[in-house]
Amino acid sequence: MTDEPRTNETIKRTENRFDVSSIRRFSVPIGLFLIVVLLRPLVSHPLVLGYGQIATTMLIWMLFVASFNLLLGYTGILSFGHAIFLGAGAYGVAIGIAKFSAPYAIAAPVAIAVAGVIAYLIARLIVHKGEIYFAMLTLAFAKSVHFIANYNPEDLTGGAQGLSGDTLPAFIQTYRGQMLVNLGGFSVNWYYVVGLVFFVSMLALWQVVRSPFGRSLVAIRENEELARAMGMNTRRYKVWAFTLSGVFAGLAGALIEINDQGATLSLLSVQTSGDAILMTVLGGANYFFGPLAGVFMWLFAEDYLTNFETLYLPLAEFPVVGVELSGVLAYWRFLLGFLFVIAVLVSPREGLWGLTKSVIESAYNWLRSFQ
Amino acid sequence: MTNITIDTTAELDPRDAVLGTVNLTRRFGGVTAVDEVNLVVEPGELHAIIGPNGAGKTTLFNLITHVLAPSEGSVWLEGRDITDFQQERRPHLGLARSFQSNQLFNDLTVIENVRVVAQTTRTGTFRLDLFRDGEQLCEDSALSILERVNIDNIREEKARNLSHGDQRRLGIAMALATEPNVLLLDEPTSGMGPNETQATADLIASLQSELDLTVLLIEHDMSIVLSMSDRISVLNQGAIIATGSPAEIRGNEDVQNAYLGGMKEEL
Amino acid sequence: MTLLELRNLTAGYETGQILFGIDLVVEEDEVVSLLGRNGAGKTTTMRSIVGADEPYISGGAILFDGQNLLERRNYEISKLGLSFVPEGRRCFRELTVIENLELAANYALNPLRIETVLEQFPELNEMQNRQTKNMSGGEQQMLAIARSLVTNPQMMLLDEPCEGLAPYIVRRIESIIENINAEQNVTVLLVEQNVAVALAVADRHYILDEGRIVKEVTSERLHEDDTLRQKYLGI
Amino acid sequence: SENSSNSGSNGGGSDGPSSFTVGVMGPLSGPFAGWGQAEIAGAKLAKSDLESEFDVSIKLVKGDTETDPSAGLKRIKSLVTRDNADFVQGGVSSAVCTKMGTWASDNGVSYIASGASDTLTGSACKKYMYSVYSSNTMQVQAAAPEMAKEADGWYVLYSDYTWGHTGQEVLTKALEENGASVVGKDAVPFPADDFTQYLNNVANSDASSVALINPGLDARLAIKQLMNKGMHQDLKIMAHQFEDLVLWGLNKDAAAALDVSPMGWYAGIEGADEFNKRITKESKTGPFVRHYMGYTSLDQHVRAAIRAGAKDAESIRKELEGHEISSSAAELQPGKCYWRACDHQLIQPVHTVTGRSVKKMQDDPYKLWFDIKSTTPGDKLARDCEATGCSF
Amino acid sequence: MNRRSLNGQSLSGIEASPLGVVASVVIGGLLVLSFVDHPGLFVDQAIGGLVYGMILVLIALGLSIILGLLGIVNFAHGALVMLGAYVTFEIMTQIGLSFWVALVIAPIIIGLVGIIIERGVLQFVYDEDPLVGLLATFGLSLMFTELVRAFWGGGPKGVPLPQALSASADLGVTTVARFRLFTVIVGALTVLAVYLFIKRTSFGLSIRAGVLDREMAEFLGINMPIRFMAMFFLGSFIAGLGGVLRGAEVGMDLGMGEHFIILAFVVVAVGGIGSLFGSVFAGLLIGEAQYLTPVVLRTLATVTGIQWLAVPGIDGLVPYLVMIVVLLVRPRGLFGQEGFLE
Ligand SMILES: Nc1ncnc2c1ncn2[C@@H]1O[C@H](COP(=O)(O)OP(=O)(O)OP(=O)(O)O)[C@@H](O)[C@H]1O
Ligand SMILES: Nc1ncnc2c1ncn2[C@@H]1O[C@H](COP(=O)(O)OP(=O)(O)OP(=O)(O)O)[C@@H](O)[C@H]1O
Ligand SMILES: [Mg+2]
Ligand SMILES: [Mg+2]
Repeated sequence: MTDEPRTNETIKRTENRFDVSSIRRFSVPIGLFLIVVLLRPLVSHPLVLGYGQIATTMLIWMLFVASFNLLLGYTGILSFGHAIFLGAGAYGVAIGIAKFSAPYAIAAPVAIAVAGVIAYLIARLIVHKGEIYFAMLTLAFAKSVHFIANYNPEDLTGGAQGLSGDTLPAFIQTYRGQMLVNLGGFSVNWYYVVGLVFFVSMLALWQVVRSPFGRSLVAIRENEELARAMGMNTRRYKVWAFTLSGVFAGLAGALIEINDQGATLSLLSVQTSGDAILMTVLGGANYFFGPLAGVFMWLFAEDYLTNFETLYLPLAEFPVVGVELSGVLAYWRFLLGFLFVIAVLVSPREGLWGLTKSVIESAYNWLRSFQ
Repeated sequence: MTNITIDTTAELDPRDAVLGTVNLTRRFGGVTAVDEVNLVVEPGELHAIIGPNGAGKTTLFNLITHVLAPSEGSVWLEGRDITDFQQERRPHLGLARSFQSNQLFNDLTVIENVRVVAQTTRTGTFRLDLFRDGEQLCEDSALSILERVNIDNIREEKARNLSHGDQRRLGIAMALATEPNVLLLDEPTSGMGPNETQATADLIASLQSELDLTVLLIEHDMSIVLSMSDRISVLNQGAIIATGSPAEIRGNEDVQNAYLGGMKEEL
Repeated sequence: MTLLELRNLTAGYETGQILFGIDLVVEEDEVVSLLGRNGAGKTTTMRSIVGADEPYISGGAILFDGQNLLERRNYEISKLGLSFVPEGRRCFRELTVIENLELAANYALNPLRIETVLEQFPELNEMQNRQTKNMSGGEQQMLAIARSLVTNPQMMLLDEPCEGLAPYIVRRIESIIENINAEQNVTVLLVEQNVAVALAVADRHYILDEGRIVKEVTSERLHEDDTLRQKYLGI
Repeated sequence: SENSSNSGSNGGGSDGPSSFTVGVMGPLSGPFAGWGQAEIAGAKLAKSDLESEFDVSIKLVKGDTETDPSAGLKRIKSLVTRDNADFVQGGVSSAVCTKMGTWASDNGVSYIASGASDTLTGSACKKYMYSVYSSNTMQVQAAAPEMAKEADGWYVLYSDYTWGHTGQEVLTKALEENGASVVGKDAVPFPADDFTQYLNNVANSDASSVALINPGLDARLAIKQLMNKGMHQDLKIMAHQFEDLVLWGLNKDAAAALDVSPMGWYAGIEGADEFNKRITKESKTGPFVRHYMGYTSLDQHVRAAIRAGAKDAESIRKELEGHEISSSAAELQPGKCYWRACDHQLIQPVHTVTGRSVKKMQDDPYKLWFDIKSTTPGDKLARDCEATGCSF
Repeated sequence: MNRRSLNGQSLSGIEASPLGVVASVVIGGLLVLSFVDHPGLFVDQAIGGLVYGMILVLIALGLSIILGLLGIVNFAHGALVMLGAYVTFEIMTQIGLSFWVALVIAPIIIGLVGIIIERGVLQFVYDEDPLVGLLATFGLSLMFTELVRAFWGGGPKGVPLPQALSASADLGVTTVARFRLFTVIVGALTVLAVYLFIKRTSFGLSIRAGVLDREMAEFLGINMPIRFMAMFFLGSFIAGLGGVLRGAEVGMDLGMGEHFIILAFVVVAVGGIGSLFGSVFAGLLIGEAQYLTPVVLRTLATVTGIQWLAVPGIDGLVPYLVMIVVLLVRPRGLFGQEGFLE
């Protein structure tokens, strides 16, 4: 080992990173703030999606999927049962309001706590199982919970119908899709309430990720055996990661209950968990913002494609090849599937967020090369 | 500094040693990889373990650190029976190891690798430590360890992109980050060039003198073993066939036959 | 006759360029070693030759027996008589010793009999049906070498073959290399940190530093020239 | 904001509103796409009829509910807020309909559902939600006498799902009232992938007949497997909510094996011929009940708004409640059809059909594979208002 | 997750724990009790469960090969099954060839489709996390479903059974649909063929090696790309075969692939990933459990008088309950190996 640096290049690269990282310290809060402020105007623009309601749904899903990514991206464990916690949050609130006439301020914390407890118990039981088998076990639990909700014990869950009537808290007012939250006299748009909750809880998630606890999770993801050998009680770390992630998912569920005006059985379905996984991978599990990008892209594409024909497309006026565009609408899922395949081919490891980042970075470098 | 015995019975009772094993045995089906090993490691010594390939050296380490559970026997650390302690408890008791094949957190940078390990031993086997900044905590001690091992210039590289030799050094750095009293090193210099090998040897020596570290070392590089060790144990087919000072081991017939294939000039 | 030739080879990874114009020649029947400190680019050079997934080759040419290797897929290269023992053993963990060897023999042009090779490694002979993941590091290393020998190649590329081997086995490997070179005319390109081994078996040495060949010397020169050894190899 | 421009009541003038934007919803992709497409085809037909009868322009905007309540909710929100749909119709399962109906009612949007669950007009009924199709109870009540004629002991297989549960309960009661009995029943997961074990149960019971309270594709699976086992020869078969589209994917002999099936609407109804021909031109499939639903919903919604001179949910409700259909849609059903005020059910006749022999099945110009056995007026079938459990 | 090979199957790991003994005695007792209570039904269900289990095995087999050998979570497997069924429809009703022709040709066509998928998409994700493959194949399955709808329409379809296989077969104790028996035979033969192919040929060895370390296998001169392609052909071929058989039995619709896909994953997991034998065993086990659990519960309910024991619709949950029990007791499935895909 010699004292001189191996190459000057590595040193330079390192210094550069240090510079950037000091700016980056606040990039996450700033980014989250920008998302809340810009998302709704963006999707409301006629050239984008043309209506704002979907922005609320997007934020809630972003929170849900980000909570999931605490498991997949940061701890490296795959759960096919994350819907359980979303469902626990939503059903908890809906049952509280509809069956026990509880105020939201009580129903929601209880529901979130229930989600956390379920998560903790499941994790205690199975978290040490091998990755795939763990995933399959979570699937089995999800199926069981779904079965119970469908079974409608004591008429609590409403069976396949879910809970739909009388499930809105009293402070919500809604007319033709405009949802307002009435708080002691003045009312706020529901979007901004969700935005606030989203902002605060995403910050909390971010802090979890960058705390010593979060760093340990990453180490466990990278090499669990080594982490154990280096002194981490990996099992307990995983249990708590699972619990925390369940709590945040429960919170998302408590929001969805209002947004969807009740709880539906489909929230508990395997498809919900599956969507969370796929959104994460699509967006890039390696990044904090990856899941958010995945949710945005997914919901955006879904909505954009289902409304294909209502867009003004000059082609439709000259049906040269006789392709009727309204026919395309019917096949929007084909295009959605195609989008996934393309995303995988273009950026398999980094997801859409990674892709965006590298595109921006190279554009930046390209611009700088002119100076 | 030590009483030398050629046979396997040490003067000191293993139960009282810094690190000791009593009749430690591990079988894999029909193979007995470690066979009734009674090892005594004394405070502050550098104890080398040599032996042919497949002698059971790595398995012995795995038993001491509970990566594998022993079939029989017990492991003692500073007077405590730690046989049944889970492996994650050991670093907190001051027992750390490096691995023969590179085991790293591959997608983390060099400094992150070290930092996360340092954090762990400072906060306990588990701590729901949510409110501090995990990217700052232990940054300084991680840096100083990297400097010691002389890989601080590549601290921002991903572990997976290091060359083989650098990966080995990172492995040592991580073991050091646990602030061990007893350090187990499994062929630390294999894959290192002569320069780096010497530097690693120097590092171990200086750590030992500065931190009062006890080191148990597996090594095939005889020049290092002979020049550095206080004592050497020779393992063959799972059993310790000799323990003694470098000079004694050098003169031992059995060792010659078992390990060096009768090639005297090696020693 | 020149068997392997690297002309102005440049290569690197996504993170940056590593090799800056490597020129290297191995004549038929020669044993040549590639020396250099950790991270100098030895492995990168070897992997470039056999067409590994990484590094990416950005320029230059690699000729083997008159053929341009850059135009070949990696699985075609062994058919040309080139056998590679990579760094880090790379035995198939779940397969047994025999399966590992059979596999290599199955896809070689004119393989040796597995028994003949195992004769040189009695250690392995005893554990024919053990899965590789249950073998010690040194045992795996022996298997990696045996797996290459069984293919009976025209040329061997060995990346740190003696890593983790006990001294007496290192001796054995040395004599094996010398034997196959002398008796079967196998050409060898060797990367070895154990300079003693390199000095013992190789005729010529290339010294690599920071991705460049900085010196090409014969064994005698290297023996004599202390400053050279000191400067690049640290001994 | 972006959505309040022409929503709600912009009518009220003496001429009333002259343009309508109507959300037509249903599964437009995936396995059930055929259902949704048929509703759209029906609505399109109604649109052209209305536009030629009145001086109005109607814009249909489509929403894909898939088979998922959440998806339905997403789409109805976008149809109302982005596309400014004045009112909405369609849907597929009762879960989807309930979800959308709840949202619509809470948000002051009128919605005509096309589901058959009793809950839609019962416990889950909503102020601005209407059910255009005869409910489970109505259908079962119509079928029970015919079933009792066919056999005494019935084995009931029902979907483990709200719709199946209620259907099964009503059927059991109705059969008993008609002097037959249920000798066994099994809940079948929904959707089902295999019926053999339930068929084994049937075979090992005293039943001489089997009732399938399973929606479309599941019932088809059941019949197929039943026939493969050769059980159809000894058993009477009743299938509920068996949409023709499903049957057309079966072999004709499977359709022929069907002894009793209640149908809220069937192309073989007298007077539907003109409609059938037009549908056959408009749609890729032959006419079936989903076309009827799409047509009737749009017809009724728009006419109510024209009558009211306004498009808001409250005005429409006043017009619809108690209204008896007299438009061209009335020709699609023999007998009285009206919107009952107490539960928003469209009271209408229910038919029971039986499979024709394979030779007699008609394929051209559209498919008719059944004979109507009976037609029962809706008033005789619907639950009493008090029994529905509905209150607005 | 890393990918390993397909071998080493033994039950040696199962030890007789006291709890296990008690559990087996209880289960055995319940089975006997149910048998005594309704012998006819019990036999019907026992044989029915076996048959159903074998069908599960057939559907899971292709999935198991592609997951176990290539490490790809092939979500499009269900779509391939569906495609196989629709191709059968095309061959039989549109072209007018017989079922037997379809039985041979349709799987080959689906196998070729598999090759297209592999070359076009999956070859680029071998070295990635299996979830990336999941996303890609999920996208593909959406595309296939819509393609099928574009070609054949959204309504369900059906084909007539061949004369020889329609109606039921009398097995003495019970009757089973003849076509189902035929499916079982084809399934068993396929499993056997695949087993021999993978375990007994050098081709199989090379695949196993390639999955463990693709690059190293290539250094040894093994053309891995073509082998992966061949395996994908095989997996898709079997999916197509499942499609033909299922489609002919109950007809085809756009949802038919989805029905089975998750269940197939359950079978693979219960059996232990990478173990062919495990998949077979698990398929049969789940089939039996699904068919017998309701019988047992009903017996129990009548015997004890506790009516709620006979939970309606429980059989839909049974595979998952079986999985929970098996995986809690044996963390790697019945015959899975240590380290495999963990
Ligand atoms: N899981 C296992 N199953 C069967 N045999 C094993 C297992 N693990 C190790 N062995 C055998 O036990 C013996 C000791 O192995 P060990 O790894 O301890 O050797 P070692 O002394 O470290 O050798 P080396 O110097 O080559 O690293 C070897 O023969 C090895 O093959
Ligand atoms: N996959 C990779 N991605 C990025 N950089 C890499 C990668 N592999 C190696 N490097 C870098 O390339 C340089 C040369 O590495 P290489 O492995 O060729 O060295 P080496 O001479 O074989 O060293 P050693 O003796 O330690 O094995 C090192 O600086 C290393 O960090
Ligand atoms: Mg070792
Ligand atoms: Mg190297």
